[in-house]
Amino acid sequence: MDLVQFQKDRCKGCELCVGFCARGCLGMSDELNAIGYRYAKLVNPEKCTGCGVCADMCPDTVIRVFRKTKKVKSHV
Amino acid sequence: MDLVQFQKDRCKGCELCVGFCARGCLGMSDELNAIGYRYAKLVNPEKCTGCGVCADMCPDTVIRVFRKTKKVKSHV
Amino acid sequence: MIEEIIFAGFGGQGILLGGGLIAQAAMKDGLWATWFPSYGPEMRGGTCNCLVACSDDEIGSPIFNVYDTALIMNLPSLEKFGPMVHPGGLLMVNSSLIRVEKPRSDVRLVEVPVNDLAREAGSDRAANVVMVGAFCAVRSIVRPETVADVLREKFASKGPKVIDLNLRALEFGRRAVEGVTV
Amino acid sequence: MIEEIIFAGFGGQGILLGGGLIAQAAMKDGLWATWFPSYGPEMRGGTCNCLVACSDDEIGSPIFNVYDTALIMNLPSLEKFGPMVHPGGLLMVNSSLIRVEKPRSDVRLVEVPVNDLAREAGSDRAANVVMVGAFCAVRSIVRPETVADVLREKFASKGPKVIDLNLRALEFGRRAVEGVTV
Amino acid sequence: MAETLTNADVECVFERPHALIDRPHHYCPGCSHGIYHRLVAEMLDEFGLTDHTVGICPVGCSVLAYDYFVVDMIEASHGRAPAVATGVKRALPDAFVFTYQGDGDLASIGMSETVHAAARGENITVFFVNNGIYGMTGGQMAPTTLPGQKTTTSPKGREVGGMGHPIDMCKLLQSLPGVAFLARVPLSAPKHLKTARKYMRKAVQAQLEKKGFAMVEVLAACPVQWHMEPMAALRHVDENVAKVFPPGVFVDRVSAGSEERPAAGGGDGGVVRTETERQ
Amino acid sequence: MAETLTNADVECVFERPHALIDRPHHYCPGCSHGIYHRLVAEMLDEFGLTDHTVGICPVGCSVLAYDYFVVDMIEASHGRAPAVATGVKRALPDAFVFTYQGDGDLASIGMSETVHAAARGENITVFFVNNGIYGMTGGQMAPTTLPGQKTTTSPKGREVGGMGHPIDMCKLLQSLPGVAFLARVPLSAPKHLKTARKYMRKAVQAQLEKKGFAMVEVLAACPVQWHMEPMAALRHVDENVAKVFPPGVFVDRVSAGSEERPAAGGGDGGVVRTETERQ
Amino acid sequence: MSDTRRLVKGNEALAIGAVHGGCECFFGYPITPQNEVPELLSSLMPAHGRVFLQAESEVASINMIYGAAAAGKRAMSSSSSPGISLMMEGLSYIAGAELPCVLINVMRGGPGLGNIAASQSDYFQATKGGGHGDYRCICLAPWNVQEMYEHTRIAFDLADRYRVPVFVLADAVLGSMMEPADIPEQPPPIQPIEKPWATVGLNGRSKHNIVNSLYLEPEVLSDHNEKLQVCYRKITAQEQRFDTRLTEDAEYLLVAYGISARVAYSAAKLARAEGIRVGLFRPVTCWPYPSEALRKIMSRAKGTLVFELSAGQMLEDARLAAPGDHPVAFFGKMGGVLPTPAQVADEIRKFVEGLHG
Amino acid sequence: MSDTRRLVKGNEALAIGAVHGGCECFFGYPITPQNEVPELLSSLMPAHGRVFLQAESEVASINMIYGAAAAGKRAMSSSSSPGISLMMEGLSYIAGAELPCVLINVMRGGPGLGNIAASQSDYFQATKGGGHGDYRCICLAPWNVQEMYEHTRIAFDLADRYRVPVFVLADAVLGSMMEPADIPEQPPPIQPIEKPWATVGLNGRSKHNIVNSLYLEPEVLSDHNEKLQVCYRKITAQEQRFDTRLTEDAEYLLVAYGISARVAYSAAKLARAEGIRVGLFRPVTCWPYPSEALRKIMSRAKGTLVFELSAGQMLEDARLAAPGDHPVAFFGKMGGVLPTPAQVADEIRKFVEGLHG
Ligand SMILES: Cc1ncc(C[n+]2csc(CCOP(=O)(O)OP(=O)(O)O)c2C)c(N)n1
Ligand SMILES: Cc1ncc(C[n+]2csc(CCOP(=O)(O)OP(=O)(O)O)c2C)c(N)n1
Ligand code: SF4
Ligand code: SF4
Ligand code: SF4
Ligand code: SF4
Ligand code: SF4
Ligand code: SF4
Ligand SMILES: [Mg+2]
Ligand SMILES: [Mg+2]
Repeated sequence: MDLVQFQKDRCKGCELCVGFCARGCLGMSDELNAIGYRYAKLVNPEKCTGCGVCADMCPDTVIRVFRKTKKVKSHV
Repeated sequence: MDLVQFQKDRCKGCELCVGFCARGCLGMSDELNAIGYRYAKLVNPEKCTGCGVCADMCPDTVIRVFRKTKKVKSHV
Repeated sequence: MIEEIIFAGFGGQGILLGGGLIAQAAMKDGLWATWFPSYGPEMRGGTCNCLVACSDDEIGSPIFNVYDTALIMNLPSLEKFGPMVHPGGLLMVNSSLIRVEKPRSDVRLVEVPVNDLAREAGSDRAANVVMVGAFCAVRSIVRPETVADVLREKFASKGPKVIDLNLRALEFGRRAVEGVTV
Repeated sequence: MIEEIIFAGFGGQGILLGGGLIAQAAMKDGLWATWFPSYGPEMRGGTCNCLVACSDDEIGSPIFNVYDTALIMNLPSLEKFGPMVHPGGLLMVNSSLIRVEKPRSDVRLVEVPVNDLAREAGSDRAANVVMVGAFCAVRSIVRPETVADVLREKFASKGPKVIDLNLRALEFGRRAVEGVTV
Repeated sequence: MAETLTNADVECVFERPHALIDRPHHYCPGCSHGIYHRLVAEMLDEFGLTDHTVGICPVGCSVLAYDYFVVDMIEASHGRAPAVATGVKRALPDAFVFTYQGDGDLASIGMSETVHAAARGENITVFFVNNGIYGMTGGQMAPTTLPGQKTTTSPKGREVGGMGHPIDMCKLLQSLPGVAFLARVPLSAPKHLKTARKYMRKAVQAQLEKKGFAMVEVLAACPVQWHMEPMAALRHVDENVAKVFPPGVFVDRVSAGSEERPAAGGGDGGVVRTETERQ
Repeated sequence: MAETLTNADVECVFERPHALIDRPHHYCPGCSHGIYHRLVAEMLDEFGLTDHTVGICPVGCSVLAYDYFVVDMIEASHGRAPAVATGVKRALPDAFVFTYQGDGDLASIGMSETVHAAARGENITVFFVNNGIYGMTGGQMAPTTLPGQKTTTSPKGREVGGMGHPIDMCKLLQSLPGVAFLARVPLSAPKHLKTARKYMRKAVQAQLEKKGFAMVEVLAACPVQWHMEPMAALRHVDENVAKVFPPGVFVDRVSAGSEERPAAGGGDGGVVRTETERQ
Repeated sequence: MSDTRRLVKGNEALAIGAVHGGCECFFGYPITPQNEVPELLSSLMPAHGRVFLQAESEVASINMIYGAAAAGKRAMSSSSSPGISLMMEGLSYIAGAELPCVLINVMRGGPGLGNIAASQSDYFQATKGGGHGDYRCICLAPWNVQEMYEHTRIAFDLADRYRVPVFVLADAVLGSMMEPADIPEQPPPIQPIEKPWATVGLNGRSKHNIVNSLYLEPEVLSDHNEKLQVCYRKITAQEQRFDTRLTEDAEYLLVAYGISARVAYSAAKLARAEGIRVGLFRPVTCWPYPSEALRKIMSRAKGTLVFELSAGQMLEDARLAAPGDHPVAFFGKMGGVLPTPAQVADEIRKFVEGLHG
Repeated sequence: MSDTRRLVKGNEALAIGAVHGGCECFFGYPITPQNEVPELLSSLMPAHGRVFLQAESEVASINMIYGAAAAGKRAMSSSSSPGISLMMEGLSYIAGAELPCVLINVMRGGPGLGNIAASQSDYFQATKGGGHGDYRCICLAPWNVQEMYEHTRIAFDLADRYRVPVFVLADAVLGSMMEPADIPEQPPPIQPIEKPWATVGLNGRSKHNIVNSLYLEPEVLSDHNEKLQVCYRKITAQEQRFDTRLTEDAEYLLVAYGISARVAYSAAKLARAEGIRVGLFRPVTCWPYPSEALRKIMSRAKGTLVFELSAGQMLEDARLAAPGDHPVAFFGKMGGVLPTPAQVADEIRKFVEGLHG
């Protein structure tokens, strides 16, 4: 599963998440979603720290962010 | 002529002029005037300095104040 | 039967209260009654009057401009309302303050020195009650005893001294017109 | 004669302007014309359409819900307005974006790849003008030359490049339906 | 010992300003409205404004103010005088436009119009009469009623928990850049009248200089609805009201020196030479 | 290199607060209303208020806010939310009552209701969205529009001489003793959202402690009516808007420490663990 | 006559009526001639543990009512003509949101600032909707102090029953006059009405309540309006109230409401003394207007004279009620002038002569 | 057809009409669906050296108008239903003070917030007085973009001539639609009307002017009201305007105004195509209502169907105009729904069948 998940068809393509992700994890699609917008997506998942900033700045609460549990982290 | 003149029938008997005359020149009548009030009048004309305070504090602009002209003053 | 009364004077003479006494007593005596106040544009001072109607039947308009009885407490009121008394009506004037210069021949004029009597009773301010007392005696619309009851209730909280003063004023008014026939 | 047209798509496709071109040209051609816009509650995005009526007589209601002609720029509009074309009416769809799955047999369907043609003419944004050009050619309500005049006036301030682009788009639209009989 | 003087021997040092029509006011005995009216009229005289002034009076005890000033007057609906004044001033930019408003009018129902006229820097002069009560309607609580003060709608005294603290309009408006002049003064003693005149001159000057919104708030007495004798009412203003509403200048963007009486010839008449001028 | 993780391996660090209904908003792309909505919902979750809250939304772009919060909601007429809130709060003293208002709503037509609710110290919490424009009606000038800013009714830019300076509501209300908490923050960056949450907690706490009127003004972007891209709009907030409307706390009479997240258990759900909490 | 009669001012009776009607929240702004209402309630309401708040304006008052009514409380304001005009937007919102509330208008002379004497020139505003949109308010018109009390008391029940605003349309004379009224110490118990729609906080409820008058889609707003109209038709069917005097044998009809009806009643008696058989029809509800009853009585009479303290407002409703060519004439007074019964009797005479001349 | 025809939005035509009518001061507050009016005027007015000010509210707007009108200027505001409701107190003051002004109401769906679609449910408010007191406003109801321009332009003349407020009662469709309208570049010259009563400063005049609606004495206020009524009667005699289509041989009548009249006109043609001889009567002034003309036409017809975008408001005026037992039926739509001509034609058919069934 992606650690940053989008409700794709609710994205309005404002690009705020993309702009605020300091690590450049996010990008915009070329296609339009169901409501006619290019949508945001995770393009560099490996860089993601799970900081939540993208989700916080999303006006449409499109994004959910997960982090590996400590257990998993230590295990990795 | 009086140096402090009242439009007697316009006086509402509020006594502010009396209260504010520092020299105690003014007093109230016993009779009522045409509009039903006891009215203010000059009772100690000789004490009056023509300072105008009574007139200034009168809410109904009942009072006119005169002073002797310099000429008259020097003459007296 | 309907009796339409104006009680008129200037602010501070207890006009509204005086009229209220009559209306209250009328109610107690089982009559219909209305009371309506009226004042000039001034906040203080100026003219003041109230209209009181008492009737043994439901009362229509509480406002009227011709009167069965006029209770007149000062000169401007006499000038304004004196001419509006019905022929055959009753005109009661406060002779402490007013001299009736040209009495109308077609109305019953009763002069009562209400300020003097009030002072005698204990306070100038009870002049209105003196007038009510006199009115009750001249026209038997409301019973003086009922007015006395009303006064007792009204001033219950003010203590017996005030009540006594007012009852005295009422009585002085009544007595002042003793023998005056209606 | 009255021709009642809906021009429908989503915000940003120049729908309102496209309808305005037709109305303006109709006026220039001496017809009566009305234009009425309608959008969803969204400030941006969402559906957008306008109703245009052209007639040789005074026009009653500028609002109608059955159409002689529907100029359809996107799929939701086809779904919503396609069924509301009069039997025998004209349905023109933007085949760059829409594939008509079940064409109605009782209306004239004309498919025009307006986005492709617009891009060819110089800009995607002129798709609305392509559609107008096609419409003029299929239905002789307003003359394409008049539309061209309108475009020249409208974009006069924007310079010859913009005008040329639009005239090209208009022409591409006209040509795309050459031979299509009404 | 009274001397016998004739007209020729005396000069008048105080009489009714020309701008104040010579007729009795309807105000109660000792009401401060009368004094403030006269001061406003003095300003109109001093600055020679009577010929091109439009005054706006509100609903409140001063509802009949239109009968008292010689200038053109408009009666405004309750609280809206600043909007009416805006309409007039925009229509007639060269007219001198003033409003005269009570505290219920200006600070309660008219709050929005007041704040916005100030915020817009509307070139008008507001004469504000704060007597802490609704005089005209019979003594109800005003936004400026003091804590604990009994009124007909705060029969147990204003309880600030439920009814709020008194609103200090000068403090409220102080932050607005559109305000050119803002000051408060009690009308409770001759020396304060002197100050009032100073402020009022500034407030007139602000408009003449097109500097923006100007307001002079006076702490006024309403002896009748306060149930006090006039003298006691003025003492109450000094001792209690002025504590809650501290007098002073809150904003002054007007040219220096304009609190002085305008140069002779400015005035079109009216002998109003009070202490201030004569000392 | 993407690992394959399952639900069991991860914990959610950010998801929709429970108090925010799971449905799309009607707001334009990049509109700050969406962010502020979520923050409000977070507060309702955090403080466990959803069960006894009444929210009041205004006329403005957020007119449909009643569709977005799980709590009981009232749609108020334009500008009157504080009066409506007063009615609700007086009727239901134990309810948590908030308004959510735009700048046209709160600072233009609703000025009087705002000032008076503040002056009365009405125990309500106001979430104020200042985007410097009338969003809903198509981009007209607001009382908060910046000097020089072009809008559909100031086509040559706001000229402060005739149209007035922008109104700073925090500064305006600051002097009122009825105000318990008053602060302003831009919604233009993650760090500011952190601050916004702090302020909002205070503003909630003020009501819970019955301290009086509380308001948090956010500097918001309206990309559409500003004709800017969303990112550029937020930059504009930081670089220009925040200069005219300096952020900060203007009044704070709330108990210390209440800007922290309420103790666990206060919230009735919703995983909203943002930076603030996690660092 | 009852023991509980008191000599009381109309405005005071009205205030007591509010308390007895279960008014839980009062919001108002002072204005003559109704100041006794807030003044008395500023003591009575807190004494009963209820809410009294002097609002900063009438605009605020009506919106506070909107809030309190949304919260399920019996809420009321009182004002007079100019103040009521300021409430028109808020009132339309209240009606649109189907909230119950009670509004008192102690009418005074208009237009504009006018004066504080009795008038009936806000009839159109109260009955046809001074605000925007198709809404109606039940409108009760007391004619004596007793009804000032009763109407205000029952107004709360009516408002709650139908979820509509209810006007009590009084005037300066009724407000200021005193007369005996039968006002019990203990009010009759109130039948509380469930308000599951109220915004009081979820309190465990699963779906949130929304109080609202916005319906973006025309079809939906149309349905909402139709729902309102159904309610208004129901009220029209069930709540028409009127009073008649001397109508059994009446050849001519006087139609008047409120204070005018009292003058008219006296006038009718005067006219009868002159042999003119005139009766009085008094609408007690101005909306719903008692049209059916009036039409029935009119159809037995030769003509009708409408008397109002206005330029002719209720007149229109009387005309609309009139059968076929039934003549309806008008006598009005404006500006706070209350004519005497004799003047009205004169008008009756003239009208009757005109009919037969 | 003229050279000066432009394809223009109703709201824009209206704004130009204001400029051409000599509007000197505009004060307004944004509200949909009339925003093009202030938006356009925010450029046009300064360009013509006139006053444009966005007010802080509708309450402020109407009072700014009051001030500017008192100062002798042609002043106007524009709004839509809820905003107009907020102006009711101010409007009553303006009427009471005999000031001329122009008010635009681009009506939308109500009550309350309603929606922004076309409606005609503020007819009562505009014609019977939504404010307090006996006042009237001339009320013009355009039915096309041409009249949006014309009516606004002439409204200023009418206002000045009679010293009354004049409403232009439009709706969301008329405001937002475009159609060709004949709008000259140069407006016809304006005949200025002397305003010796205006408060502009004495400027040498010896008696001060007072703009006021306060008359403390009932008799004086009564006289003032009588003066207003005389003016209203004069307007009623001189300014009734209407339009008819297809009425010469009409057996049935449709009565409709504004946007409804356009639908009705199309419907009438449809009905005629089916053989129903129906004509259209269109009130152009809603007040004064063209009662005499309508009555005359009604008396030649078998029945009348009133069609409005409301629950039945203008209907009452049509009923009041109807002779004897002339049947007057009603078809209305609410909430912003504009029926199609076919739907209205259906109603005509049903009505006709009902008459004969
Ligand atoms: C819309 C409206 N609401 C209320 C009133 C009643 N009213 C007249 S004056 C007034 C308040 C007066 O108080 P203030 O402004 O302080 O003036 P003051 O009488 O104390 O000088 C009120 C409430 C009104 N005339 N109009
Ligand atoms: C009485 C009234 N006047 C005007 C309007 C029109 N109107 C709706 S929202 C609005 C202003 C919106 O601006 P703001 O409050 O700043 O909210 P935003 O849309 O910017 O979030 C206006 C003027 C209205 N609905 N009601
Ligand atoms: S959680 Fe942080 S790092 Fe990951 S995509 Fe979002 S903003 Fe970038
Ligand atoms: S911030 Fe949200 S709405 Fe905007 S692009 Fe990213 S996911 Fe989409
Ligand atoms: S002028 Fe001065 S001294 Fe003379 S009476 Fe007046 S106050 Fe007293
Ligand atoms: S101050 Fe004026 S009104 Fe008062 S008592 Fe003196 S003279 Fe009379
Ligand atoms: S009530 Fe008060 S403010 Fe009004 S006139 Fe009397 S004293 Fe002055
Ligand atoms: S118009 Fe502006 S405030 Fe309104 S939703 Fe769009 S971006 Fe947000
Ligand atoms: Mg005051
Ligand atoms: Mg905004």
